[in-house]
Order: sequence, then structure tokens, then C-alpha cells
Amino acid sequence: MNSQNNTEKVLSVRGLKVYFPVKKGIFKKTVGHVKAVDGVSFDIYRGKTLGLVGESGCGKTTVAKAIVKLVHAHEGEVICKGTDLLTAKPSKLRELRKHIQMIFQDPFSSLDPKMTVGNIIGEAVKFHRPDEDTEKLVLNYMEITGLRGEYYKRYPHEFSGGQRQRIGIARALATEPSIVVADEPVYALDVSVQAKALNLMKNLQQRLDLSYLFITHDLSVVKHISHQIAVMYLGSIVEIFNSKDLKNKTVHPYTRALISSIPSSTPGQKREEIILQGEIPSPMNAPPGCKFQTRCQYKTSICEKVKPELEPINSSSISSAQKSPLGASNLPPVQSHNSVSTMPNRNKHLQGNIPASELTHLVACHNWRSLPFNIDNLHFNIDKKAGNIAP
Amino acid sequence: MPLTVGLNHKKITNESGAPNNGHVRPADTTNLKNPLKTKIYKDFPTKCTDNDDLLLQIENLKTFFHTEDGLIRGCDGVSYSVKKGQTLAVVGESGSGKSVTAMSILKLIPDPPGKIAGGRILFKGNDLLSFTPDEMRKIRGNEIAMIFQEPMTSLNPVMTAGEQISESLILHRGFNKKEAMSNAVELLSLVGIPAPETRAGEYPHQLSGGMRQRVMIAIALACRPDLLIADEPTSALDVTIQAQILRLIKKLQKQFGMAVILITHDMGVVAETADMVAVMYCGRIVEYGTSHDIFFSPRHPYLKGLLRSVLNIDNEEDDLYIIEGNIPDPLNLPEGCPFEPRCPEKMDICTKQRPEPFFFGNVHYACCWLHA
Amino acid sequence: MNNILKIKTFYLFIISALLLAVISPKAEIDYISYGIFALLTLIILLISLAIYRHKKINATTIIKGTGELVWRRLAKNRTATASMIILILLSFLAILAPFITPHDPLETDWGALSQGISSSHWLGTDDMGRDIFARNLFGIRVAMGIGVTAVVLNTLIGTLLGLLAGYYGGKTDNVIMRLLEIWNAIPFILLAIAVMAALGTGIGKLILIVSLSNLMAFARIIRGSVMTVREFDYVAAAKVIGIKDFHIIIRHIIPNCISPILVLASLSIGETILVIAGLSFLGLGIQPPMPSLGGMLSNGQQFLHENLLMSIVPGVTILLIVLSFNLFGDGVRDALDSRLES
Amino acid sequence: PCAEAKEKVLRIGMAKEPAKLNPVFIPGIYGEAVAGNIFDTLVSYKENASMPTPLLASKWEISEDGKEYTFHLREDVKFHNNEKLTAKDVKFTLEAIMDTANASPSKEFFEPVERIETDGDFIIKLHLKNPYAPLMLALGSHTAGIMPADHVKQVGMDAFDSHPVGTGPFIFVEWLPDERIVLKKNPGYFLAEPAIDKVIFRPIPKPEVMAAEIESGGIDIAQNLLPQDISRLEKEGNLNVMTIAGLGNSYLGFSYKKAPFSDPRFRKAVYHAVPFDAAIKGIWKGVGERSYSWIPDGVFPFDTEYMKSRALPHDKEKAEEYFNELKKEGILQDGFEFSIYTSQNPHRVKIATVVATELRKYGLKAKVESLEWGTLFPILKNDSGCYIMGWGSVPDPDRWTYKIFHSGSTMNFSKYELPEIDEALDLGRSLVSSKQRGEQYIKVMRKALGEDYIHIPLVFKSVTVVTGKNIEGFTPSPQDYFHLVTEKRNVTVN
Amino acid sequence: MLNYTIRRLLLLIPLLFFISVMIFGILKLTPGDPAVVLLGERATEEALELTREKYALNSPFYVQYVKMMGNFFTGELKSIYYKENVIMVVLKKMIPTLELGLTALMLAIAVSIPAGIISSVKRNSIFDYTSMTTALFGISIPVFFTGILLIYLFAVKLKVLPASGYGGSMFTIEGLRHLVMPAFVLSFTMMASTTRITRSSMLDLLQEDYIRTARAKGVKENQVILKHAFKNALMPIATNVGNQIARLFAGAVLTETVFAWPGVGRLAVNAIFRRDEPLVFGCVLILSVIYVVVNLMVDLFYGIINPRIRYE
Ligand SMILES: Nc1ncnc2c1ncn2[C@@H]1O[C@H](COP(=O)(O)OP(=O)(O)OP(=O)(O)O)[C@@H](O)[C@H]1O
Ligand SMILES: Nc1ncnc2c1ncn2[C@@H]1O[C@H](COP(=O)(O)OP(=O)(O)OP(=O)(O)O)[C@@H](O)[C@H]1O
Ligand SMILES: [Mg+2]
Ligand SMILES: [Mg+2]
Repeated sequence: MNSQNNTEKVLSVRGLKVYFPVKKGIFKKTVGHVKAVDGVSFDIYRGKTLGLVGESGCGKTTVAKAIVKLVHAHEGEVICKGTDLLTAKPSKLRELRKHIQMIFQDPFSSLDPKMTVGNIIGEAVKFHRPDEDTEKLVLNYMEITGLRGEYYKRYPHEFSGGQRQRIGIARALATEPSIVVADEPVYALDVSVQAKALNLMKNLQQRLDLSYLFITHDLSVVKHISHQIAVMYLGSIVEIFNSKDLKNKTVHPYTRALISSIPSSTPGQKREEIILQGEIPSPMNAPPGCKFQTRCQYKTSICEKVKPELEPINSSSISSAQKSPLGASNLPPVQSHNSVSTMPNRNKHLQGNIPASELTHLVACHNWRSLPFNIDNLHFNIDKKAGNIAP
Repeated sequence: MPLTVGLNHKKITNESGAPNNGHVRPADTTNLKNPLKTKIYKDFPTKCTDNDDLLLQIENLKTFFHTEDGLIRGCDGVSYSVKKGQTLAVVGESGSGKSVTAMSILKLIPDPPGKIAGGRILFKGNDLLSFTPDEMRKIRGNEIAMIFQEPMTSLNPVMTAGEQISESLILHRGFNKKEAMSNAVELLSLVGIPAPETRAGEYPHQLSGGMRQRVMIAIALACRPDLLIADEPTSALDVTIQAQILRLIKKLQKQFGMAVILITHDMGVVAETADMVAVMYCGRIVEYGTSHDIFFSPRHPYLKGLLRSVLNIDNEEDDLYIIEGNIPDPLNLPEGCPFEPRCPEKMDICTKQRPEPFFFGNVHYACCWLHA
Repeated sequence: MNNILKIKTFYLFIISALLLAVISPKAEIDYISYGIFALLTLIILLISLAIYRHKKINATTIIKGTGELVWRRLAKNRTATASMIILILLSFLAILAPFITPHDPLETDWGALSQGISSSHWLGTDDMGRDIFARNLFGIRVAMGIGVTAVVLNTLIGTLLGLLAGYYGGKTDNVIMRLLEIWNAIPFILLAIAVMAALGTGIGKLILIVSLSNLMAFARIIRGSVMTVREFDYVAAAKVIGIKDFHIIIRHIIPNCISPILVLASLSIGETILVIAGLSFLGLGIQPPMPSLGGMLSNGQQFLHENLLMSIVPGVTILLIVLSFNLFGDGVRDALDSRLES
Repeated sequence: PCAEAKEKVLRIGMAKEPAKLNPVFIPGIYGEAVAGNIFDTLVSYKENASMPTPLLASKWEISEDGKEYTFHLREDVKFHNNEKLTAKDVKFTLEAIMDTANASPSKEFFEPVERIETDGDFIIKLHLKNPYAPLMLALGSHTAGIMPADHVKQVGMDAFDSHPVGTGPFIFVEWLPDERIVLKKNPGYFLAEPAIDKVIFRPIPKPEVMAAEIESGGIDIAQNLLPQDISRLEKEGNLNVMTIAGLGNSYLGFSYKKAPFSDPRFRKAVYHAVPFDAAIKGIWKGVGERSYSWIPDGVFPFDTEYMKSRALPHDKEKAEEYFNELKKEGILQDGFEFSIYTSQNPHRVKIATVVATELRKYGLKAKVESLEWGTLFPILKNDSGCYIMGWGSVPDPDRWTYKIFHSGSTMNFSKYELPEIDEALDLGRSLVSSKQRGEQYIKVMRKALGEDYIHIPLVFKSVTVVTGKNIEGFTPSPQDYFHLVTEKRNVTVN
Repeated sequence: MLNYTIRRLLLLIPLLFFISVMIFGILKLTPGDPAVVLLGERATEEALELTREKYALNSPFYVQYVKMMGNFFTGELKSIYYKENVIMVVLKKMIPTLELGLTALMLAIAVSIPAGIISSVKRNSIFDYTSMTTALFGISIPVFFTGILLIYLFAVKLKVLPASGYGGSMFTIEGLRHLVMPAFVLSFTMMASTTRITRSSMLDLLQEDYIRTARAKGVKENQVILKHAFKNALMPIATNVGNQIARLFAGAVLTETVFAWPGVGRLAVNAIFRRDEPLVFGCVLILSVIYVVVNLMVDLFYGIINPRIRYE
């Protein structure tokens, strides 16, 4: 187990943008872009989990895919081990690939049905560690993920969803990654199986000191596994907070609405109901200004014009934010202490000077201070210990 | 305003004995003094139900699938009942037979390989299993409607939303196309679709998942059924949309006084909506009771485990509770209690004999030898 | 019992290898016998493999590869099994032709023109006194050999094009599919006639032209399934691991697109044999004196009154071969049908 | 409809569609067969294939030296467009044939003609460079059908081809390619009014289909039937089957220049190796007569007996011997592969197949390539080595021999080249006396076929025509023509 | 939809260009001399040379190509054999081809679609087995074999139908009598494949969730099949039928050969054999264009029945 106070960043994402061109007309000209991811920045720390939640179509999967380079990112940086993955040379990239692995949503389509379990897991081993005894390693990973050794020669279709997800996890682990991007890994599973998978992932995190980017749209899942939660809406992160703050200390109206829509777990329990009207707008023609304005009941005129940036919620930032409410730099620059070289700051909004230890709770909303539910929730006495971990 | 449409239907069919479309409801001709009824009550678990409120009663329903690999008992002796205006939630793991039971009610089991092998489905006192296909057709969509799990594939891609809604109105209400279409538009606005006139003319692929599910609900509600079967109506949808849809169903249920069978595997949804709950495991009901019974005094080890393993934001535990093992292969179920291999409290008898229901009060029962 | 079976297939394999060694110098057209032999051996190997697997399954019951699953379905399908047996039988007849009939298919007997069924000529003789049965056997050999070879080639080329188009998409896709569209737009029979006229007739050319005939269908279907498979997460997983495109195609894409390829291939063998027979009927396929079923039929058409056997025998034989291949293809399709899978 | 019912229609099945109907362009017998009913020639061979009889020319004179021919035309002849036939039409027609610009296939038959002059409206004179015996044949063949000069000049040669106008018994109505050619009767025909109202020629390329058509009554006259169909139809007796000796020879030719075919021993070996007698009998059945020379029995010079004696019998040992000798000398390799080229005529394909089959027994890998004429011709011209072809139609020895054996001829596929032969052939053309000419041809045949075995003559195909019982007055012509109205006959349909 | 149509139409231009180049290329690769064919066996070398000159057979390929294309578009490309405008020649032959093809197609559609639907609905019934077996035979039996057997039976033995040939317009008794056998033979194959396609796509569609929805609505079974399932099955069927229509214009060479039917297929085949280069070029080009255009129309028809494309 690593120390609780580890604040080593293993992955820094800055100003990530992924646009998909929309082609129309006789000559299939590009008439616009789906701004699937529109400037997303976050850090992932060693041994910690960042949960990414949001509605369908808000760009969660695209973030994940951009990080592992399954889709081409338009702009931004993804720094791992001091190298920007997005601009890395192919040889370097291949080297880096083994540090970031991915677990997929659908346990049925993520395993090649024509390969045995051994081959599926062994593929990664053979590729990245060709000198070692593949079978031994594979059996080792199978054991870690709770798969019995005799499954080695079986095919995926002989397994249940939960077991398949374990195979997927074993495959991801086989390259000995430090970061695992998990895209809705428990979505397709039954409740009881979900619990198993989550326990396994947590367990593995502790044993192997893994960092997760855990994507889901289920807040109860994310609360359970994450140290820090980022809420995404239409390609942008609207709020990042410590998972312990989920219930009472969130600020953004969208986050609040998400939380309130979770059904309560016992009958007869009253809960605050903020049911969002309408659906998430198409990312192709997102409104200017705040993207959430179309569904926000607290909309003011500024929301229509200015896009809110993430700003910290804590005592120090409050004062600074009050002084210059907007445009303040929010995210700290990537620290150079952990072998991450200082990188050129291509994006203006990335510049800033807030120390990492103060990063606790960020929100992108113009009016968060005046929202009714924040009155009693907002306690600026941030738990120092948690703040240090940054989840 | 849109409500009047629905109310009118009700009047036509219920109050004037012979509805204008000429079809006679089985319920009107055969009254509740069905000779079979007393017998049913004798061994039916829900002993003290108020008879007059009883809308649907399933007794010992068996639906089997004769597949290449062998016999699958999709639902194996299921009994439950639904009262007028009540919500019955059916929960259970994937493959536990929730959908099969529901589809058996409407006799929509694909044959081959499926066959309803036994039992009775009494709807307003009449056994649906004895109905001819034509009689059955008149029940479907009219008195019992169903919403399916997959909003993406459950709508016909080459028909507009309006057409698909008006179809059942034309069928069961004898409307002409124009009337049906204007009713369809009203139904669309009833289920909360903005700009219903334009949406009525659109095809499923032009609608988002949430909207499609609303259209499905509109189709189901078109003839104001007495019973709505909603088979996981929200599991394919987003949390926010989920909440909207559930609220909509609840609202409409209240308005129309429908009974609802809500199939789900989300305990949260059950907690919020259900009056009665049936917990299924491997084609059987393992515990049955009011929502309060199920959540506050669960008896079956499976249910207990299930409730403990449920994720929720109030749960502060670090490690989640896990029911060990997997559900058994439906092709070779254990002889005794199907949960026995995973049961933390199993006994000798569990391997040998299938447990019968044991009652705790009037309705609440569990099928487990622990309570024998 | 299983042991016996295993030994039997093994010896079957050896025997057919020996047979080939004996026959091949005798056979005029060596590569046809090789083609047929390859097919036969493949079938026998498949059978033995299946038996072997089956045995294993009986032992452990759980291990089920998809191949085994497919085989089991195929074996359960009675018509498919029957057609397979017929095909194997026909292949054996074709391969063993010189041993089955004492007559040389080319030998003319001017004393026995256009005879009916007799003890020395089982199906009579044709207008040049040649034994119809012998000619028919050799005709089967040619038809099946060329048909299978052409389809194999067709499949290989079509698969390659479809793979490239489907996997890389974009411009590659556009270029390949447009070219195929052009190729496809020209009516095949005319193309075949023109090309045969251009290059001259001959088996090699026949195979070439026929194997280029169905490219569009193959490429289209394979492109479609590659595009589906390409989107599966396991391909993404392989990419995330860092595996190169070539290996992804070889290890993940091809094995998962094999079902439509197999189905299409087995369904198009029959069609291909028909096309070849049609070309021979038009006088463009196989050149005399080599016996061909289409040529025999076209010749027989002139003798409808005199000797119906001359058209009935090759006609029915074509029908039988094509029918068996089609039935077999249907069986393969049903067995590989993904809807039924798992 | 009532009038139509009485209309007498004769439907004729043809093995092949005519390529052209403009006599100047007509390349083969099918065009001639149709044109023979639309056009008339100066003289006629319709009734007697060896002696010319008057037709458009009522009489003619030939000068002593055989260099000047004078024809007196009938004065009562009108073209179908009502123009009167005059000497200038004849002059125009013959000159059109000789005009290089028209590239007439019949041009060479008029090669010796120096000039043509008219003498008044009804006398025409042909001046030759040298005596030329086959001239009358050339004038009598349907490719020398007389065209209306003014009309042709007006519409052009090509357009005339698709709408021919002649003086013959029938008037061209329409030509639907691959479907039918329709002619109607010319009521003012100068010989007699045709007894038939309408003639329809239908191209039916498949002989078995033709047989079925005549049987089912779809056509009234069928030609080029298969032997088996002929004997069957004959047996059934519902139809008239008429057979006469034909004039077309089929032969197996070898290259004179290309080894191993150029070695006479090879050719003899092939002759010995194949049982030609049996095979020809089996393939042609009743419809052909074994040939030993290029010149058929009925045509001078009569030398069949000698030629027959020079034919080589089927003798496997001799063949073996020759082949072994050749192999020993290295002229022939074991497993030598070659093609026997032939047209798509089913009989020829079969005999080629027999040859190929038999030769395989001696370790020669022969295969048959039966090609369409357009592909075949260039191959044959380039010295193919071994081929089976056929040729001939008009009853004069020159027709067969000159083209086939003269070293300057394009049809000399064997590339046979001997000065003595060329000389004899040239002489045979220019002599007038049949006897003297005959000697030349005997010389050629004996040398080429009796000694060199450059060809193996196979069969003179006889001509068989099957007609419905309701057809009256029709007889087949040796050239596969359909003569419907002549001074001696007027075919009719009952 | 409009954009889609326009784009597809624009794509035709390069497509046709390449097709024409390819046809021309094959044409020029083909040995054999059109002049020889034209002039026949007796032609002199001189005459041949003249003819080659006349039809520009001696100029460089690109000149010949440009000339041919130019002539084709100005309608001056004349068949060597027919001496008529190539387009006219083809159009004339199109009549018998279409009479035969469309009759066969109508027959095939009229039989196969109902048969396919019934088979899929009454799966594993006697009807299903019979029609599927027939269909299997239909795709397995060579057309020329069926043709021969029919001629033997109806023309030779029973003498009720003419053995072959074209009897004039199909709206006359004689024309119709001639049409019966070839149309049946041709339609048999079409029938077979359409029946199979119909059945299998209907079987697929009957499994769809929306069919279950329709049943749950209480829609009558025949409505479920015709309105819900068949409407969707139209798409694969349209592809199949469209393909057949497109091919149909090219004529059914084999059927036309067996029955001596004077259609486009035989025209093209004969043109190839006769080395009638302008006609081959024009004919194949026209047929290819028709093929491409018909396919385009099928795709557009798709657009009409499939709203997904219509609203693209
Ligand atoms: N390849 C692509 N081309 C065009 N648009 C795309 C592509 N991939 C994703 N998008 C669009 O980008 C947006 C974000 O998609 P993404 O899959 O990242 O959402 P998500 O948050 O993962 O949703 P879900 O919860 O449904 O998985 C969507 O509107 C989607 O339509
Ligand atoms: N058409 C069918 N053929 C064969 N078996 C079937 C068929 N439909 C259902 N079954 C079987 O019946 C059993 C019950 O299935 P059912 O669909 O009712 O489960 P469920 O509880 O609805 O699960 P889910 O939560 O996944 O919808 C399963 O074992 C399933 O395999
Ligand atoms: Mg996603
Ligand atoms: Mg279900």
C-alpha cells in the first residue's frame, strides 16, 4: 500500500478537445463539428480513482478513447510519464501504451469470441513482455482476477457477464499498467455481479497501486469506487469534487439534478426531487455560453453569453473569485516534480497558479453562489486531509 | 385536455354494455362467479386478497422452452396477483424469468421453442390460456398493454410514431385514420413529448431513446388498458430520463387507475414505485410481499443478499456485500432449491426438495426451508 | 468405439493419399485431381477433427469451441449431412474414376454408337461411342475441381478486397468499391465471353474469369462484416495494447469474419459450377476432348430423340452436384448463423 | 384476316443469318441463298449446276480467243422499284464488284476482266485480259446479282445492303436481324408469277432446334440438320426429306513449313493413326461421303479412283513406326502438345476430337480449339500447324484448288508452296478446254494429296433439305441455296 | 434525399468513364480482326486493309477510343454488321428481351413473394418444405437443362408449343405461344432466389422486437405479417429483384440461346463473336449504364421505403 498522502500525478489531461466533422450535402462537405469533448482537463493521481459521470452522449467514452488514442484528439495534451501521448512518436507511443490500459463497457463485444481466455490475456503479455513465460503470467493474472486456472483454454461465450468482465480486467492488467481507463465496466452487469466486479477493481487498486479513470453514468457506482468525481455535461466538465462530498456538498445545478434522480434505496423515503426537463442537446449545436442553460432553472442572462470556466470552491478561491469572478485560471500547471517535464502551455486557460494541495472542488457555473440549495451545503471548511489527497 | 380522450374510451367500453365497436369484453359476459375461482383461492398464496379488486391472477404458470440443448424452464410455477390500480414489481437477476412470465400473460412467447406448459392466467376471472387467438388479440393492447425493454428496437422503423400509436386505436376503438391520428397526437403530448404534431410524423430513428420509450408508453396507453406490463422500461435509459419516465408512469397510473406490473432489477425503482413485490430466482418466485415486507423484513437469503449488495449513495461501506457464485445453468437446475449452491445458510434438505412458500402474515411469503 | 473411428479416419486419410499418388500420373489434368484431393482431404480432416473434438467433449462436456459448435449443428442437420455424404461420394467417384469404370472417357468405339444402358456401358454410349458413365465421372472431376478452385480463388481475392475496404475505410474503401462497381456493371457472361475470346479458352483462363465473377458479392459482404467487427471493443482492446494493424487483421478481424466468408463460399460453389457449365454449354468453357458436363449436355441436346441418356445423365449430375453444394451451403449458413450462437 | 388466311407463306429455316444482302458485299452462301431470290444474274446455274442457262441475258457469245463475252439482255425486265433493267445496270454492278473501294469478296473472280462496255441499252460486252474459264460461273453466282444503278447511286452501297432492290421473283420487305428476313412476291416477275405470297427466312443456328421447328411446323423448309434428326424425320415420314450430293469438302490440313507437321512422315502417321473411315461414317452418318480429293465425283476431272488408291488405311503399327522414327530423329518430342484448330461446326469439332483422342495414344497431347471465324482466321493465317476446315461451293475445280493450294492465296492455311503447283493452277484458270484444264487439276491433286499428304480430305457433305408435305416443287441445291422460282419450277405451299 | 440522389447521379460520370475505358480495353485485347469477320472467308488482303482503314482500325488506341466515344454520344456509332446506329440496334433488341424478361419477372414476383411469405409464416409446414425444395431445385438446375427438357416435352413430344424463336409481339397469340417456355424457364431461377430471400428475410424480421410490439398491440396476424414485417422485408427483396431487373436488360444469354430468342443478350454475344467492335462497345456500354442506373433506382427506391435514408 502506498501512502495516503501520495499526490503523484500519473496522468494529466489538459484542454482535451475531440471534434467529429459532420458532413452533409452533395459533396459531403464538412458543415460543422460534433464537439464531443470540448476542452476537458483533469489529473489522475497514483493509486486513486477519478470517476467521470454524465448522461449518455456527453462525451465520456470519447474522453476515454482519446486518452488511449483510439480517436484522434483535436487539441489538448495527455501527459503520461512526461510525454504527451497525443504527439508522441509511434515507437514511444507503443512503449507508453502499456502504462494505460482500458476496460470496456460491453463484456460481450470486448472479448474476441474466437480466442481462448489464455490467448486473450496472453496477447498483451506476448506483445509487451515477449521474453517472459506467457502462460505463467497469464495464469497469474487469472488468479489475481479470480478466474480459475482451468478456464485457460475456454472460449468467452462459455462465461457469464461478470466472468467476462474479469477476463477483460485481466487483459488490461497484463501489461502492468499504472492507469486503467474503465468505460462503464459494470453497466451491463446484474446488481449482484456489479458488486463483485467493483470489489475486484477496488481490491486490485490496492494491491497493484493502480489509478482508475472510471466512467459511468450511475452515481451510486461512482460514489462507491471513486476518490474524486468529475461530472460531465455536453463535452465539458461542470464540476469536480471529492466523492465524500457527493451527497451534500455539490454545487452545480446539473450535479444536483443527477443526484436527486437516483431512486432512494428504501420505500417511503422522501427525497429532494429535481427532475430535469428535456434531454441533453445535440453536441453539434450546443448553445453558446453555459451549455446547461437549456435545462437549467436558475439560468440568468450571463449564462447565455459567457461560457463558465471551472473555478475552485474553497476559502482562498472564494475571495479571489469574488475579486475577479471569471476567467481566473483554475487548474494548476502540471508539476515537474514527478518526472513530468514542464510542457508548453498551449492553452491559455491552463495557466494558473493554484497549488495542488488546494485542489478540492471545482465548479463551472456562474451563479453557484446564489443557488438555493447551496446555502446550507456550502461549508468552506475543507477537510485538510482529504484535500491533500485531492480526492 | 388530453385526458379527456382516455376518459372517453373508458366510458364507451365500461358503461355502455355493448361498446360501439361491437366487440364484447370477456369480462362483461363472464362474471366473477366463475366456478374455478374458489378453487384458485384455496391454494393460492395470497389468501386474503379482496376478491373484487383482483385484476390478474397467475397460478402455477409454467413456460418451457424446448431448445436444441435441452429444456429450459423459463418460468416454473409462478403465481402472483395484481389488484386494480396497484403496482406489482417483479425483481430478479437476469434470466430469472421475469420477462417470460410477463410475455406469457399476453401469450407472446415465441413458439417454437416456447410453450406454456401449465397453470392458469386469470384476467378478470377468465383464463387467458383458454382464449382463442382472436379473443386474445382483443385483449392485447386493449385491456392489457405492454412496454418492452428495448426502446431502440421495439418500434417499427418504417412507420411513423403517430401511425404506430393510432394503429391500436383503429383496431380496438374502431376509429378512422384521422381520428386515430389526432388522438395519437394528444397521447404524445400526454406522455410529455414536446411539439407532438411534428413528432407524430417522425420515424423512430429520428427520436432519441427517451422519446422512443415515451412513444412506447403512448402506444401502451392508447386504449387505456386496465393492466400495464412494463418490462424494464427504463434500464436502457439515462438516469435523468429514467426518473422522468418512472414519474410519468406513476402519474398516468394514478390518472387512469391502471394496475402496473413493473419488471426491473433495480431495487431503487422498486422501492420508489411498488405496492407489492415479487422476487424471482431461476424461474420461480422466492419471496413475495408488500414493498415494506420486502425491504424491511426480507426472509429469503437471496433477497437478503440482494438488498445488501445493492449500491446506493447512502451506503458508506467500503466493501460491498457479495452473493457468492453464479446463477445456475438453466439447463440443469439443481434438484432442490435453486439458490442452494450459493446460499450461505443452506441445510441438508435444500439439496433435496424444492421449498414451498412459507407465510409471514397474509401476503408475505418466502420459499425457503429456513422458515419451515 | 471412438478409437476405432479415429483409426479409421486416419487410414482413410492415408489411403486417399496413396490413391492420389497412384492416380495422378494417370490423370490427364493433374491439378484438378489435386484440387479435389485437397478438398477431400480437408473434409476428412474436418471429420476426424470433429470426432476428436467430440470425443473430448464427451469427456469434459464443457469445452466448446465455436467450430465444434458449428460442426455439431451441421452434423445434426440431416439434409446437410446427406448432401455432404453425396459430395464426398461424388468426389471419391471422381477421384477413383479410372478404377470404377474400365472405359477411357475419350475412347471412341465406332461399333457402338449411341447405345442404351448395357452391362458393359452402364449408362450407354454417346454419339461417338464413348462411354457416358466414364465421361460423366470425369466430368464431375472437372466440374468440382474447377468449381472449388475458382471459388477458393474468388473467396481469397474477394476477402482481401473486402478486408482492405472495410478495415481502412475512407479513401481505400471508396477506390476499391468503385472499381468493383465498374467491374460488376459489365454483364458477367459478356465479360467472360470477351475475355475468353481475348485470352483463348483453357482451364486456367476459365478458372481465372470465373473466380473474378463474384468479387462484388464477396467484397461487399466481407466489407460489411469487417466494418462491424472493426467496431467491436476487442479490436479496440488490441489497439490499446499496441498491436499493429496487420496483426489485428490476422488475429482478430479475419477469424471473426470467417462465418460469412464460409457461408458465401459454400453457397457460391453451386452457382460457380452452374456458370462453368453454362459457359461450356455455350462452347466457351472446357475444350474437347476433355469431358465436361456442360459440353456433354449441349451435345446431348442434339440427340434428344435418339438417346435421351446423353442429356439426362449430365443434366442430372449437374443438378445433383449443385443441389448438394447448395444444401451443404444452406447447412453451413444455418450452422454459422450468429442468431443461434451461444 | 380472311385474306391473310389465304396468303401463302413459306417459312425457311437457315442455319445462319446472312451477313449482307447487297450482292457486292455478300461473303457467303447464306447471303447468296436469300439474294438469289431477290436478284437475278445474267446467266443461271439454278437448275443445272454445271451448265449456264439464260436468265437476264437471253443469249450470249464468246469470242474465239475466249477474251470477249457479249450478252444480250432481256428487254422486259423491271426492277422492284419499276425501273427498267438496262445494260448500264449490269455494267454498274460488275464494276462495283471490281471497284477496290467496295472491297467486294467476289472481286477476285472478276480479276481477269479488263473492261466492260455497253452497246445500246441491252447489249453488254466483257473484255478479258486473258482467257478465263470460270467467268460464267462468276457471272452466274448470286454475288453477281444485278442491281439498279440509279437507285444504288442514290441511296449508297451500304444503305442498299439493308434495303436491296433487284429484279428477282421476290421483293425485299424487311430484315429484322437475328429474327427474320421477309420477302413478298414480285407479281410482275418475268419468268412467272411466284406461287407464294411471302417468304420468311428465319435464322436458327442450332440444328436440333431447327429439327424441332420443322417437326412442330414452325418452318416449312429446314436445312443443315443433324444426321440423327434427318434419319429420324425420314423414318417418321411426316415430312419430305431430300438429299443430294454436296460440293463442300472438309479436310484436315497440316503446315508445310512448321515442324513436325512439315515432315511428310508425320502427316502419314496421322493418316494411319486415325480410323477416318469409321469415324466419318459415325459422325456424318448419312449426310456425307468420304472424300479422297478436293474435286467431287460429279465435277471434272474424274480422278477419284486413283486418289482413293492413294488414301492411307488405318494402321496402328505403321503410325507407331513413323512416330517412333520421328521421335528418334528428334523432330517430334514425346508428349508434344499442340492444338487442332477448327471452326464451330459440330461435325468438324467431333472429327477434330477423334483425331486428338487417337493421337494421345501415341504420346501426342492434342487438344481441340474450336473458335469463331473472327478469331480463327488470323490464327490459321499465321500458320497454325494443324487444323480442320472446309471450303467449296461452285462446281468448277478452280474454286477449290486455287484458293487452297496457290502460294499467293490467303486461304492457303498450310502455306503449301510449290512452283509446279502454282503454275498448274494458273494454267488451269486460263485454259478453255475442260480436258486440258482437267489435266492440270489432276496434277495438283495427285501431287498435293497423293504424295505430299498436305491435307487429309475427309468428307463431301451432302445437302439434305427437309420440307413439309405441303411444299411442292422444291428441290435442294448442292450449294444450300433455296431456288423458289425458275423457268422450270415455281415452288408453292398448299 | 435530393442531395443523395444528386450525389449518386454525379458519381455516375466517372463510373461510366471507367466502364467505357475498360470495355474498350478488353475489346482491344481481343484478338481477331473485325475486317475478316466483316468480309468473310473470301476476302482479299487488299479488301481487308481497306476495311480496316474505313473503320479506323489501324489508328492508335486512344484515337480509336476518343472517336468511338465521340461517335457514341453523337449517335453516329454504327454497327459494322447491322450498319445501323448502335443505340438503335440495341433498342430494337430490347423489345424481345424486355418482353421475355419482364414477363418472367412478373411471374417470378407474383409467385415467389407470396410463397416466401407463406413459407416463413408457416415454417416447417408441408407448404414450406415443398416451396423450399422447389426453390432449391430452381437455383440448382441449369436453365439450359430445364429448357431442353421443356422443348423435348412440349415441342417435340406433345407438340403444343413452338420449340423456339420469337413469334412477334407478346400481345399476339403467336407471340405469347413462343413466350411461354422461355419466360417460364427464366422465371424459374428468379422465382427460386426471390422466394428464398423473401423467406429468410421474413424469418429474420419476424424475430424483431417491433413485431412483438405489434402483436402486443393486438394487431391481426396477417396485418403483422404484411404491414409490419413485409414492409421491412421489402428492402432485401428490392435489392434482389433490382439486381435481377438490372441483369435482365443484359438479357439472359443462356435462355436466349436455348430458345433462339432474338434479344440483347444474344445480340451482344454475337457481336463479340462477329468482332463487331462498335456494337460490342456500344452494347456493353449501354447495358452497363442500364445496370448502374437500375441499381441507382433500386437504391432510391430504398430511400422511399426506408425513412432512414429518406431523411438523411
Ligand atoms: N465516431 C464518431 N463520429 C461522430 N460523432 C461521434 C463519434 N463518436 C461519438 N460521437 C458523438 O460524440 C458524442 C459523445 O459520444 P460518447 O460516446 O463519448 O458519449 P458517452 O458519454 O460515452 O455516452 P454513453 O453514455 O451513451 O456511452 C455523442 O453525441 C456522439 O454522437
Ligand atoms: N426464446 C427463448 N428460447 C429459449 N430460451 C429462452 C427464450 N426466451 C427466454 N428463454 C430463457 O428463459 C429464461 C428466462 O428468461 P427471461 O427473459 O424471462 O429473463 P429476465 O428475467 O427477463 O432477464 P433480463 O433481466 O435479462 O431481461 C432464461 O433462462 C432464458 O434463457
Ligand atoms: Mg459511452
Ligand atoms: Mg427480460
